[in-house]
Amino acid sequence: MKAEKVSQAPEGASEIAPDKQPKPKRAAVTKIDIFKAWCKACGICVAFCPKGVLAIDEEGYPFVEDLDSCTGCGWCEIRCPDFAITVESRRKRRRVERKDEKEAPQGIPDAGE
Amino acid sequence: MKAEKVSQAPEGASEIAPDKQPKPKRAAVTKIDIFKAWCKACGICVAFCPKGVLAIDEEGYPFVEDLDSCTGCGWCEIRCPDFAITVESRRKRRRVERKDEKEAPQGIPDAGE
Amino acid sequence: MGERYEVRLGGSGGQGIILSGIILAEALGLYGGKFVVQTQSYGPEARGGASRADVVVSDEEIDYPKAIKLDLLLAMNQKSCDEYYRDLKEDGILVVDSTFVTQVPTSKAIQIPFTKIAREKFHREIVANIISLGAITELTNIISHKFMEAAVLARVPKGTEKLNRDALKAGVITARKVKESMRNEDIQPQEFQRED
Amino acid sequence: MGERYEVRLGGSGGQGIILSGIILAEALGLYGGKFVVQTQSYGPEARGGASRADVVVSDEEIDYPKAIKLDLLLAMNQKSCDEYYRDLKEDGILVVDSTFVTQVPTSKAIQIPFTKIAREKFHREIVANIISLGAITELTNIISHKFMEAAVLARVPKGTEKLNRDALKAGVITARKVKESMRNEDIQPQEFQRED
Amino acid sequence: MPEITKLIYKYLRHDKKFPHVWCPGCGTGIILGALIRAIDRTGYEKDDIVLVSGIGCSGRIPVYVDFNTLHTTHGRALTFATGIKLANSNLNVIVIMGDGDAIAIGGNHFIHAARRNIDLTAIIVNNNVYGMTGGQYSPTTPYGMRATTAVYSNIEQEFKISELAVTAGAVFVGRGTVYHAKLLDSLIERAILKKGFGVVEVISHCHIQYGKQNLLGSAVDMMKWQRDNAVTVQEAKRMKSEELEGRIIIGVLVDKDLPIYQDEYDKVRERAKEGLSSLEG
Amino acid sequence: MPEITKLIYKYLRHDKKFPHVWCPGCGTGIILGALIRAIDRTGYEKDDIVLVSGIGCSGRIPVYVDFNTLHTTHGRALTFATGIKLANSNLNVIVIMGDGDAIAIGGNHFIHAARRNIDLTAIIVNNNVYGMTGGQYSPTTPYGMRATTAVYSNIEQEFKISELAVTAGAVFVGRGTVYHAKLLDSLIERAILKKGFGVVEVISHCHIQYGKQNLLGSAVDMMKWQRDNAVTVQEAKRMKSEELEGRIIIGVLVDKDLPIYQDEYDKVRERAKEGLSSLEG
Amino acid sequence: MKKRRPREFLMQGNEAVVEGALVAGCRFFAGYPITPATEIAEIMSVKLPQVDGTFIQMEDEIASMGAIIGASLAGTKSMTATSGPGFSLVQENLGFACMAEVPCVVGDVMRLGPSTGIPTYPSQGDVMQARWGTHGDHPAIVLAPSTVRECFDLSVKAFNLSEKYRTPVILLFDEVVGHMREKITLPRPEEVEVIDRIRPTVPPEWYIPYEDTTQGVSPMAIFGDGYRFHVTGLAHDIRGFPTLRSDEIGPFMDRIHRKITLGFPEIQMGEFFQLEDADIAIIAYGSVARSARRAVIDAREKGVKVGLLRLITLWPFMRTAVERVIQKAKMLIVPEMNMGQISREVKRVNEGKAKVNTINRVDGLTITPQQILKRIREVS
Amino acid sequence: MKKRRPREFLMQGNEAVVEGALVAGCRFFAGYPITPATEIAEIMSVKLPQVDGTFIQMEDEIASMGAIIGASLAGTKSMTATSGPGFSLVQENLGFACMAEVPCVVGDVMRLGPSTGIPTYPSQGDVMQARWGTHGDHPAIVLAPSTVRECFDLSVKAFNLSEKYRTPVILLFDEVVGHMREKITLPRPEEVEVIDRIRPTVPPEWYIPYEDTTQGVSPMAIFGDGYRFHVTGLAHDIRGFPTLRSDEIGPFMDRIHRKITLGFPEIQMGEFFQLEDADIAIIAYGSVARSARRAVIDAREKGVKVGLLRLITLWPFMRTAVERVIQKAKMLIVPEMNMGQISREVKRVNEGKAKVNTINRVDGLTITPQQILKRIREVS
Ligand SMILES: Cc1ncc(C[n+]2csc(CCOP(=O)(O)OP(=O)(O)O)c2C)c(N)n1
Ligand SMILES: Cc1ncc(C[n+]2csc(CCOP(=O)(O)OP(=O)(O)O)c2C)c(N)n1
Ligand code: SF4
Ligand code: SF4
Ligand code: SF4
Ligand code: SF4
Ligand code: SF4
Ligand code: SF4
Ligand SMILES: [Mg+2]
Ligand SMILES: [Mg+2]
Repeated sequence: MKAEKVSQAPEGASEIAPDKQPKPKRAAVTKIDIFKAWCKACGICVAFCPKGVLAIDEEGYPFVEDLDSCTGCGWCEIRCPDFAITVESRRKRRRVERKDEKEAPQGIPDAGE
Repeated sequence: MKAEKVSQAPEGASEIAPDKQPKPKRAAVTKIDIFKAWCKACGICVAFCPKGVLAIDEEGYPFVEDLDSCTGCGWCEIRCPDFAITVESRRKRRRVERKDEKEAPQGIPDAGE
Repeated sequence: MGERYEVRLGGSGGQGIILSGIILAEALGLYGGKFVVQTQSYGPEARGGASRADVVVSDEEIDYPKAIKLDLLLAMNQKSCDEYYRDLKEDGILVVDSTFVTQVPTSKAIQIPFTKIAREKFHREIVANIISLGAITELTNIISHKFMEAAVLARVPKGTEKLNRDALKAGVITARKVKESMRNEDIQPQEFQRED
Repeated sequence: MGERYEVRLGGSGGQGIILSGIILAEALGLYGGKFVVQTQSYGPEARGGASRADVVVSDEEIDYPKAIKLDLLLAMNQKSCDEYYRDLKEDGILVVDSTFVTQVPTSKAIQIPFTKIAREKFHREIVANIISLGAITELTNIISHKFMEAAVLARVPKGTEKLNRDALKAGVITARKVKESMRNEDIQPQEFQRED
Repeated sequence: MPEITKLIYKYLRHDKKFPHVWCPGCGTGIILGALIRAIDRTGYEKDDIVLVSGIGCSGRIPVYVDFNTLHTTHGRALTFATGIKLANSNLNVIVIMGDGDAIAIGGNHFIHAARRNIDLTAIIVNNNVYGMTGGQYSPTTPYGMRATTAVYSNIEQEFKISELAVTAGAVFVGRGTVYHAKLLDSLIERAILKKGFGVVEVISHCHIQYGKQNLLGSAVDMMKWQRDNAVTVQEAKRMKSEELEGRIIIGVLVDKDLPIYQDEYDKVRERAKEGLSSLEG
Repeated sequence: MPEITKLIYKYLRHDKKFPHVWCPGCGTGIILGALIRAIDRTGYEKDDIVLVSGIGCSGRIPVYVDFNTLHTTHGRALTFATGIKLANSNLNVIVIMGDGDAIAIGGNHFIHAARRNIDLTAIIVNNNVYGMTGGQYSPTTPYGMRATTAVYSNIEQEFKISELAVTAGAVFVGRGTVYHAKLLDSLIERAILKKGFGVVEVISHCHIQYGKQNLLGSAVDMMKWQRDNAVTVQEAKRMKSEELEGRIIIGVLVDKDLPIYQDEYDKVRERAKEGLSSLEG
Repeated sequence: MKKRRPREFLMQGNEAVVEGALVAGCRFFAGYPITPATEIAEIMSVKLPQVDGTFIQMEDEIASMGAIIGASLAGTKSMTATSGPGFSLVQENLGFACMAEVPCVVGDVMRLGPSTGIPTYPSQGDVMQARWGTHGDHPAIVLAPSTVRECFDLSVKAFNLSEKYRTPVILLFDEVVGHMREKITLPRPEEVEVIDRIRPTVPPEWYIPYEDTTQGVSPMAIFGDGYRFHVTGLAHDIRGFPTLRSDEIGPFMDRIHRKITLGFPEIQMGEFFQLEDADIAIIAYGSVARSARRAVIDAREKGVKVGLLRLITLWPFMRTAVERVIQKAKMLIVPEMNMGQISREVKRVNEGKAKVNTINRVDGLTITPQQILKRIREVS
Repeated sequence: MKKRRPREFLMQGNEAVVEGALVAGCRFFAGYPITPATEIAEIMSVKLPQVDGTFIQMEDEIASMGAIIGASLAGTKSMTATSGPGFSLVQENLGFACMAEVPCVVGDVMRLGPSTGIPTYPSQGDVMQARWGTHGDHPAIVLAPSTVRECFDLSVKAFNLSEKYRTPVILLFDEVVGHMREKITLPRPEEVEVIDRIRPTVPPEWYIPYEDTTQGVSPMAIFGDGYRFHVTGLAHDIRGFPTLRSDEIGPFMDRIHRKITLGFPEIQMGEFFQLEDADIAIIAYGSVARSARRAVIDAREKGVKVGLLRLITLWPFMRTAVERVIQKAKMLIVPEMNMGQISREVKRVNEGKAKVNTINRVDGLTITPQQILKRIREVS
């Protein structure tokens, strides 16, 4: 493969390293909804939340255990195969940040834990 | 393509250069047969004989014009698409040479003119 | 059982429904000496497990292979209970896994929490189906306990024989208790001769 | 020509047989106003040229499209002469390219060295087929010279009109000479009405 | 309303078809998410998007999205897509295929679509197995793994889908994983925006059919494997080939410019109208 | 008796089938010659050789040689050959295909046979055109050339057959031309002797269908072109990529060792007999 | 000098098919060369770009069939053409077109089979395949021209029926018809009736792509029109989405057959030649019908009352036409360049009423008028 | 405790097909997964290497069909198995096997079509395709088991007929039969008759691979045997070389059909159930025949004289069996999970003698005994 010649780096590739964001100071900056009718209790959201916000109930479904820790990073949301969990950030600033991402979307983003 | 890594030279590749063999000193060292029933008068044997041994008759068929110049190289024979021309070398030595080729066949042989 | 006896096992993929069907069919056919046909139904393509297995058993050669009117329905989840109950004969037996089936369509339903038992007693949800087979053995007269045990042991992975034997037994015992508590004279299938 | 008139052109690939067939058919059909069908036969697959073109012409709609009994056979090589001669009507006309056809099956054969003429007179072997069309025009009554010329000119590449017109003419003239020398009263097709 | 909820409302046939057909934890759903996010970013109208799929678990994606959707025959999605694109080049045609679909039965269409540089986006859900039919090995099942038709372990060498795409001539080739879901968004977005044949190979997991047979654990476990074994194109460049053994190289492998088929065909039309036919010359 | 006469007597169905069907000067006949010389050198028995072909001008080769010969369907020769080889691995199976046969309709079988490393020899007669059907463009027709289905000139990029074979996993890949007929002998010989999937791409000429449309002259002219444009692998290494534009690189592109499918399958049989089925585990 | 008339041409059958297709509005052709159908692709490759259409040579026939379905879904009338080996390969996707109700036209120029057979020799060996070649139950419309002019007409008709009934239509003719050149007069494009699929006019929210209608044919939106709907080869409900419900599948299957049945009067075309008083009726199609016509004329000259039912539509099989014929004729002759394919259908609908003779030829030669005449003599 | 009997198994139809194939000597399987036939490939992949056979999963069904033809030419009995979509794809190479006379077995486990249809639902929609799916005229042998034991038996039979007649044989059964498990007793391998192709014994110079013989079947050399011959899909002469001569092609075509015709007594298998006195005869096959049998029993209990002709061989169609049935029965019922395929054949050979009723179902559900009973009541 002549990969070297034609390939191009995904920018921000170094972000693959663990999340270095500081724990938010204020509580409950986000609102998390779990839509149980669609959730299939796969556990992905729980396993990959970088902040341990979510936990599994006895039937295997996720629930929000520690909302305060939630950074609104949205990883649970975009890794959910069933569109069953949504995260709404209540801080305007974060929204903007995510907007920014939209402008320069090529990076491999924060890979969680 | 990782051609560099895996490829291998066909030995004797340099032989692609024109024939440097001296014109044979003795006459008629070879016998050339043209089997007209199969020949389709394509002219390939004539065009690529390095010694100009062959010529084209008025119907387009080849004939031996200058047998003496023939080195018995066999190019006419192996480039004939119709198995219509055969060359027999009368010199034992040449036969042996061609035998040798058989032992080490990887070379790109003498490419004629 | 000159006539057909029709059993349906329903549940969701991963509950081992098909395996149950096969074991039941083998118990009846290979050990019980009956004619037996087992069929199953699939989802869109053969992805994941099936949701339903039918076993038709008879003393005579079986022509139509699918269940038409069920003598016994085992529903391992609510969906299959809802969906297949209408296929049950009037005097047919309904057995449900009460771990998941919370709304039963008839008071005559025999409710046993197979999965809960499996979880709590054996710490392996996977044996719920074997427990249910034990219950079926006890609740019907179609198959002897011995044959069922032989059929189970012939199909389960090596090394799990004890676990499965115990699970089967747990099913038998629980069913017996439920039966007694229900004074269930009405769930005996009429035309069936017990095999021995 | 209420009835069919059947022509076959035979030769080897590269001799422009199909083109001749098409031109002849167009001369007869588009200019001569006849009904006309042209068919051809191929070798193993459509590789190289075909060896044979049939043209059937009639005043009525043509049903069976292939030639059955030839009124005219033009053989541009020995093989087609040998092969198709048996399909010629007893009073049919045989025209051969004597450059290649050295053994004719009948003394009535009209022998013209089309290819040689092409080579020597026009230095272009490729026009042998046009020369042969000229000969056909002259030797039969099926088509007028004008129509043939129009048909030829409509099909040949731009810039080669003069060459082809001359070639056609050469064919006509040569054929006329041969005809005369043979006193060929017997090669006139009977039922054909000359178009005008 | 969270962004994703808006997207659900906008793009999913959410009121009829959900929950979807895939197994709990299946990567296909995550890819569907990445796809709608990517499309949203491109700003294309829903009416102008055609989503074409073959047959397989991944082939069910079109059912769920509110575009012009087409679920074709097994292996042939790219041929249908070629017809669509050439018939109406205003449509943005995205093709979703499984590894079996794209590279087993459909391998030939794949390399030819790439060679011709038809302006399509091909997303290949590589879960290393035939999921839909129950876990048979596919051309991307690694040597030594098990499948229902390889119970004694697979003896075939695997195709590297992206590398094949590169050789065949694709102008954009990216590889991602479902774990790296945001990268996926951007790879898909770039492939869609790319003029020419763009390929995104997505390493996904089928824990149900493939994972189970190979004792690879749950969906979560298999996603962890993706996380732990992925290296970026840049990192890969600094690594030795031994180190790369068994790793997944993610990122953009190729991004180059070549004339697309449609533009070339426009020239054909011009020449045709000029009467520059060799037939006449 | 000249050597070639002996070979004619030994290998050709000379008393019935000649002169053969190909056009005067067609490269296919030269390849047939190279093939019998190569086979003769390998020393294999005629009874142990199976010559399989697809459909095309090149596909007619088997008729002329006194081996076990099989003329299959268009594009499928390698699949038949795979069955033959796996059913009886003592047979030496050689497959002849045209460029259309091998790389258009048969492209998928080609890359998969290479990937699996089935112990076959594939000889591809690349004349850049569909000869048999009368001169339509093929996947190896260069951009800009004419064909009966590309009278306004071809707009598709060409496949490089040998490079595709390399990516697909072939263990031996060589390219020759009919002009360099002796090189051809040795490439074919080495491919036959090679354990695994060996490919020889032969640049041939179809002056009748392809040459004529592109004003490339006679068979002789086209062979001169081969002579003048071929560079060896070694020379190519020393040349810049611009210089290589439009040249034919001849010689051995790949020669590596990998376990063949049949040997791997022997292991499967062993494991099967040991009862190492995962079904039971 | 007499001038050639403006719309008079000497034209090959294959060429006339292209002319018909173009007049009918075909603007996309995907194909793969194969004798004896290649000319269709070649001429398309020349002409389509002149009219802003698209020609593409695909990697095989499977791909060609896929591409034309795609093009049709995107709103462009499309066709492919092939011969036996390729016709076998298109079958899977042909079934898709039936199932998803996508209009398109497939030409099959029949050569001698089975398998590679003889590429340059004619046959009528694919008649049953044209009806039954793909798996599962499906309707089929198959038209069989026997003259060059009819190649043009039926090519137009194929597109029209295809559009009207939302179904693939097959143009089935033998090598003789495909390669033969005849003088024909083409109509002016304005004179040709061209039918386009009915497109929905309701707002997108209301659109039901597989709705049942009186005629059984639903309006068809095209991709990009603003109606975003789902198309699948799976059994589907009226909205186009996969279903497992027998109460949805049954009516669907019924509808796709019913729409064709309702169209019989228009779809089924035949020519009744001298049948009014015929004791012997020949039933023939394609090039063989031409020989049959000649045989009828010759036999009538000798006083034998023979007629010809020429089938122009092969499928749906023209039961009523045959029934009409056997009201008078008690002796049928079915000559075919195959081992007996349409003759099976004739026997089926004949129900023992007339005696059915067959003439079958599978040696690469055409059936001649003489051969049919001989049989007429034998049975009369 | 009662022990299970040694050769008694609870087995799926698909599994029994594999067991039969292995006993018949099948040692090569090439396939591609497809519901509901996948189990055949899966079980083959487990069992073949245990007996030194070879399993290979090819890149598609076309390749699978090619590979099994190749393996057979190399002397190994071989098979593939698929369902509708794949069955459409094997057609071209299936025709090659007919033309080149290569023994091999193809299983088609029928699911609901057309197109992708419903992969897990049964149908009998490929009956006509099995006969006519490939282009050109060709003979076909198609066997249709309706029990698991019959899956075993007919799998053996398929190989035997294939070897004996040098022709591909198709095992055609519906999803119900393929997936259903029944208790069956398998015969010991020694008890099973296995037929191998006749190999030439003459010296290689004398060998004529496509020679005509009394039975129309030529001895078949295998590659590597020392008989170096040519095999092609082109029309060929008796030596196997391509020919354009009609006097060679005609006799060849004739022979490959004749060899099957001569084999009718052995190839055509059916079961006559309670037909002696039947006024009403049901003609059925596959899983539907099981419903029909039940309906016959139930109807007889109610005094209606019904019988069942169960077709085991679908093709060549059992004309004589039907003729025998209609000597007594003047009312026929042909229930099929399709729109009417075998019923067309019944009508053809019936020649108007009996009244032919059809029951057709294409909604994914099986035809039940009740449905047939209802029809019996209606017509009796
Ligand atoms: C012609 C044909 N052959 C086989 C099948 C059966 N089939 C359906 S999906 C599939 C493979 C699915 O594998 P993949 O493409 O990797 O998709 P996945 O399910 O893994 O997403 C197969 C073989 C079919 N539908 N059509
Ligand atoms: C399924 C199928 N499609 C098409 C054909 C027609 N066909 C015969 S040979 C050929 C192509 C030949 O080209 P190539 O393989 O390059 O061989 P060449 O004649 O150039 O040697 C084609 C398309 C066929 N025989 N079968
Ligand atoms: S938004 Fe991020 S931090 Fe919050 S729950 Fe989801 S994954 Fe955890
Ligand atoms: S990832 Fe989604 S489906 Fe899985 S447990 Fe979380 S919310 Fe439920
Ligand atoms: S042997 Fe060599 S020198 Fe002699 S005629 Fe042939 S090519 Fe010329
Ligand atoms: S190369 Fe062969 S065929 Fe051509 S002219 Fe010479 S002898 Fe004749
Ligand atoms: S079978 Fe595998 S790929 Fe298919 S839905 Fe389930 S987990 Fe996903
Ligand atoms: S058509 Fe071309 S490839 Fe075929 S024989 Fe003639 S020159 Fe050779
Ligand atoms: Mg997959
Ligand atoms: Mg070629």
